[in-house]
Amino acid sequence: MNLDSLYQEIILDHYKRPHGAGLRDPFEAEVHHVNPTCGDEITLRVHLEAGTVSDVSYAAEGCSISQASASVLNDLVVGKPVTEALQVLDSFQALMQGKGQVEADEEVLEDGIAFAGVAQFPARVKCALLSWMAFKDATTRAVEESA
Amino acid sequence: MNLDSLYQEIILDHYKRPHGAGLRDPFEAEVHHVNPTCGDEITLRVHLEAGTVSDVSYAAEGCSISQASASVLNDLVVGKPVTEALQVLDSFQALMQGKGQVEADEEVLEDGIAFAGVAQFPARVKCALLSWMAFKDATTRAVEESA
Amino acid sequence: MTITAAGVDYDVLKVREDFPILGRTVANGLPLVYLDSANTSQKPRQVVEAIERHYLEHNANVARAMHTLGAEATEAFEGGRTRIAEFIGAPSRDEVVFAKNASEALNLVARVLADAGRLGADREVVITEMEHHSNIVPWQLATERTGATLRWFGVTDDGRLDLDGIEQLITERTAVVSLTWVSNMLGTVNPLDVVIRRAHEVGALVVVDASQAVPQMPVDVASLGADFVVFTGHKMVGPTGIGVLWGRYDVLAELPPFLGGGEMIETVTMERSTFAPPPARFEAGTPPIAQSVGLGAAADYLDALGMENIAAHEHAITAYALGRLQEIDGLRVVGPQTAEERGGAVSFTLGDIHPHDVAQVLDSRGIAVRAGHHCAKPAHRRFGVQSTTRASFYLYTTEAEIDALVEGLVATQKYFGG
Amino acid sequence: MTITAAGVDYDVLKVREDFPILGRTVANGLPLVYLDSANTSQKPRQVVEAIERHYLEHNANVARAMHTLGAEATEAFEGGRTRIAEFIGAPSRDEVVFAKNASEALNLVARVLADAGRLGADREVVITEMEHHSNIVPWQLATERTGATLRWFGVTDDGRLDLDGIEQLITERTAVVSLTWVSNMLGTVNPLDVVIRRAHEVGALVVVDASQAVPQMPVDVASLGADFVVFTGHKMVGPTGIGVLWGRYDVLAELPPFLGGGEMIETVTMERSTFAPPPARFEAGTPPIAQSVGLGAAADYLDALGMENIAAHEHAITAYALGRLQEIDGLRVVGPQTAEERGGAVSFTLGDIHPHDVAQVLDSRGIAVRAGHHCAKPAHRRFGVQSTTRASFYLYTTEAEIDALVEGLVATQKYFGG
Ligand SMILES: Cc1ncc(COP(=O)(O)O)c(C=O)c1O
Ligand SMILES: Cc1ncc(COP(=O)(O)O)c(C=O)c1O
Repeated sequence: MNLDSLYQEIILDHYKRPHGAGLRDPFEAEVHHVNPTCGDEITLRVHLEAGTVSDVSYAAEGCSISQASASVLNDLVVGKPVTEALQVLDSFQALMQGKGQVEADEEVLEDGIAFAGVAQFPARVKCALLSWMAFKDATTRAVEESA
Repeated sequence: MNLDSLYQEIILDHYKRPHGAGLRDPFEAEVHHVNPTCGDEITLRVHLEAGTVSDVSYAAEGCSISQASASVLNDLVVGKPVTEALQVLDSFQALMQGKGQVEADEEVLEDGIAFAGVAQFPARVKCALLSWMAFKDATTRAVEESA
Repeated sequence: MTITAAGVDYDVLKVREDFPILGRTVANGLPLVYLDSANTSQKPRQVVEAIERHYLEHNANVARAMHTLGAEATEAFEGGRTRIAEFIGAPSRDEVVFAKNASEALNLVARVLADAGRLGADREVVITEMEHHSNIVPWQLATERTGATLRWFGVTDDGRLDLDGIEQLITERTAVVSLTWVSNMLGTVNPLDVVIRRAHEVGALVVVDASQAVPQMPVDVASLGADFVVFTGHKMVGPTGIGVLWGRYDVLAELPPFLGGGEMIETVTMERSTFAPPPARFEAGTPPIAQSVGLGAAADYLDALGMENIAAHEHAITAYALGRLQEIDGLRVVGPQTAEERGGAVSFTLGDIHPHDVAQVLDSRGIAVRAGHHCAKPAHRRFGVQSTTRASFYLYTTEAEIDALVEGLVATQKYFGG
Repeated sequence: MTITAAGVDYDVLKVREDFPILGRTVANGLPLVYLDSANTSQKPRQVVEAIERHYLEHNANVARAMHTLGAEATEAFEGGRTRIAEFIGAPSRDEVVFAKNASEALNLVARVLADAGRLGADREVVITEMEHHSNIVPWQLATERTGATLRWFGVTDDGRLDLDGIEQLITERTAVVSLTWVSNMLGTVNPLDVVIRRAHEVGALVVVDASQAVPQMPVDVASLGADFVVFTGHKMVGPTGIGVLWGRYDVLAELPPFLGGGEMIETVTMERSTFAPPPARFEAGTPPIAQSVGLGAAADYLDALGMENIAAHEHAITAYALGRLQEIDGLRVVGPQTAEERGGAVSFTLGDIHPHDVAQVLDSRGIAVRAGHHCAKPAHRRFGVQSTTRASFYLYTTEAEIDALVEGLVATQKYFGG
């Protein structure tokens, strides 16, 4: 298991220059998630407009993988209809939990395919999923809110 | 470890015809002891007169070893001054807990020396000591009572 | 002896080769006849070697470690959980909580239900008169602390659960019904379906003590329908130091933690903590890592033999033993007299020879049985005895061993009678 | 490397031969450099073989069994207790209670003190900001249940217990003071004498979490003077699944049971039960039998090396590591900077490279360290960090391994810096 297969250039780029970082208004739901094992944390807000994810803003403290993953999340879901965003989430989650056996779909995951290598490092899968699980939680609440 | 070294003739005799069995008045202390492992029980009363053990009466439910031991206890302590009775108890206890390494003193223990073989059966030591521990407890209480 | 169930041969002599201890001699060179498996089972080489391999090749702490060894140890430990979930048909591996033994698992349930306020002064807990102390004392302690009332099913003269009056016993006031599946003393297999149906009718939770069931019969918790099922590693050819609490996820998810510390947290400040979801919430501190590995290997071992085959063997050997024991004059089996709805533990009295003395004579012949109350004092009292001798059988027990027991019992009568 | 203490040579390379796992390779063939012993220690062959032998030759349940195998198993299990009593200088073997780990032992004390009514609304419990979660959460849960107040010692900038104001912190209201002997994160060795003196002045009980102390230094509970001492098997070359609670007999004897069932009883009826004296009162269900055997073998192993020698080695290797680590630009040790009054766990930050990333690069070089909060979130918060990387050493750690760590850290900086 090669280090570079984990720390892809794309991941390190997102880590150093995260997209959409910071907490912004307006938002319908804010959640705080923790990785209990290491203490990594994220506060994440979702703003929905007419069934579309119009913003995902966040303040995260964590390792390169978890930070880069939040940045990629922002890229992939902002501007998408909620249902489609949740499909992207399903694909990303399937890739992460696939133990390296799941083929990544570049059409859907774009930069997210750089995380394929993470699936081979079981201890890091949680890092990659932290922001995505927070997004799922926040979106569910936001949808309920508006229902 | 030979069965007959455990079940000495003397032990079986005491078991079949226990000395001093039954609960009698008067008494200064009555105790109820249980062997938690097997459920064997004894209710034992001590009657002291002028510093002497004048009666030890008991109702016991238990195996041959525990019943015979109560019978021998009765033989050995009734009629003796309390201090002397407690010395006999110490000798008997030392014999039982000596793992077969302690020499029995026939002068002191009389029929009690038949229990020497029990010391080699760790699971049975508690059986042999049940009535003696009850006697110790009851005597301590009786002495405190009269103090 | 060869038993055939579902068309598969069960070769007990071949099975015995996996258990080196069964080749041992005791009592001055006599072969060991181990008839105390309801107390603890023996361990096959496969289980012991899995534990050894884990310690010497993959040992690390779990969950917390980011390194290769930690990942291996975590996979091994969590693999044990997955294996046990499969073994008992749990809908989710997150429903499998590891405890140190069955007793802890039962106490866990009693404590957290009490802490959750489910056992208030107006509530009742129902158990049975045939329970192991480990399914009595936790409920006594819990109801005493909360002011709830403890009630219980009686036992019929032939050792069956007395279902008369079940509707008056299990009522709207009942918070929990906790009962054994297979009695460790009487051998009785209880009609769980009837009890679970009534309990769920009134909204009570059902806890099943499956300590004697999981080792002996195929178990599927999903179709059983109970809310909690408890069992213990050492009785199912697994290691000591591990027990299992299976709980329905939605029930577990609502309960507060049992013990605090280690990986059961979500976040901790000096002022307060929040807690992880099940199963982690109920597993404080470093878990039984090597023991989970061993328990997984035990499940593998049992499945390789086939639980159906094991159950068929247990049934056959119990039937044989009941038949042979009842040939002995003055021997009285306490519990069901036939092998129907019955597990492989047979308790009995032998005239008025005290069970200690019976066990001692048998031991001098290399035969290991248990003598005493078998942690079931109330069940003994129910039958007017203070203690019994218990012979119990498992997947390695042979008819020849039963024959040796019978001879030994006859010799015991001679020893104390003559 | 050879260390001499009390005139005895300590040959670490020879010691390593007892640990087969240390000869392993990881990460594509690199030799394992195991620097995570504060998390769990590796096991010598001697310990694993003792467990194996027990299962395959002497396995039976304890206390309850009258037969030869049962007597052997009981002797082996209780022998482990006696061995541990000796190892820690306990005045009586009846003061040694087996739990499943240190966390359970701490929870046991917190639960039974609460159940005994010792933690009422007007009472206080004092802990410290450097505790492991396992010595925080049980007291949070217990004080929350009883209405008592939780207070704590702070930590100074150099990672020492802040004793200023100890008289205002530990007062007549204090029921219990519970603190760690050696911090698993900072490495700090606490001045227990000062705390114990003050606590006993006001009649408070003292619980010492010795999880990181007993493995590393000679311990004599009799001269220590605390009321309870807790530690865990897996950190002292022993098995998982066993922890130890030592308690002063007179204190234990006054406390109610923790869990119910099994051999902790004196007598049981359906209505109520009475309980056995300590230690049995606190050990519900089948105990960790094989684990006690393994823990006894661990004590034998440690004593054969000599706890004085182990402590001297730990001190020397910690001093060496602190020196070499501080050569690295941007590395900040969190905790005491020198090896004085310090155990062998060194936590640090490396610039702003996240500890996960540090640990990952090290792992790719075969080096196992821990990254995260090490179950000590409040201590991390105290130092303004969310997580750290921790290297921890034990009786088999070599200077060459420290050198490998240092090289690995420099390489990590290059990997993320360039
Ligand atoms: C100081 C300290 N206390 C308590 C514990 C808990 O030990 P265990 O996980 O064995 O319960 C640990 C180790 O994790 C520790 O380092
Ligand atoms: C029916 C039953 N329940 C509970 C237990 C307790 O199991 P453990 O001692 O492993 O906690 C036993 C065995 O001793 C048992 O037979």
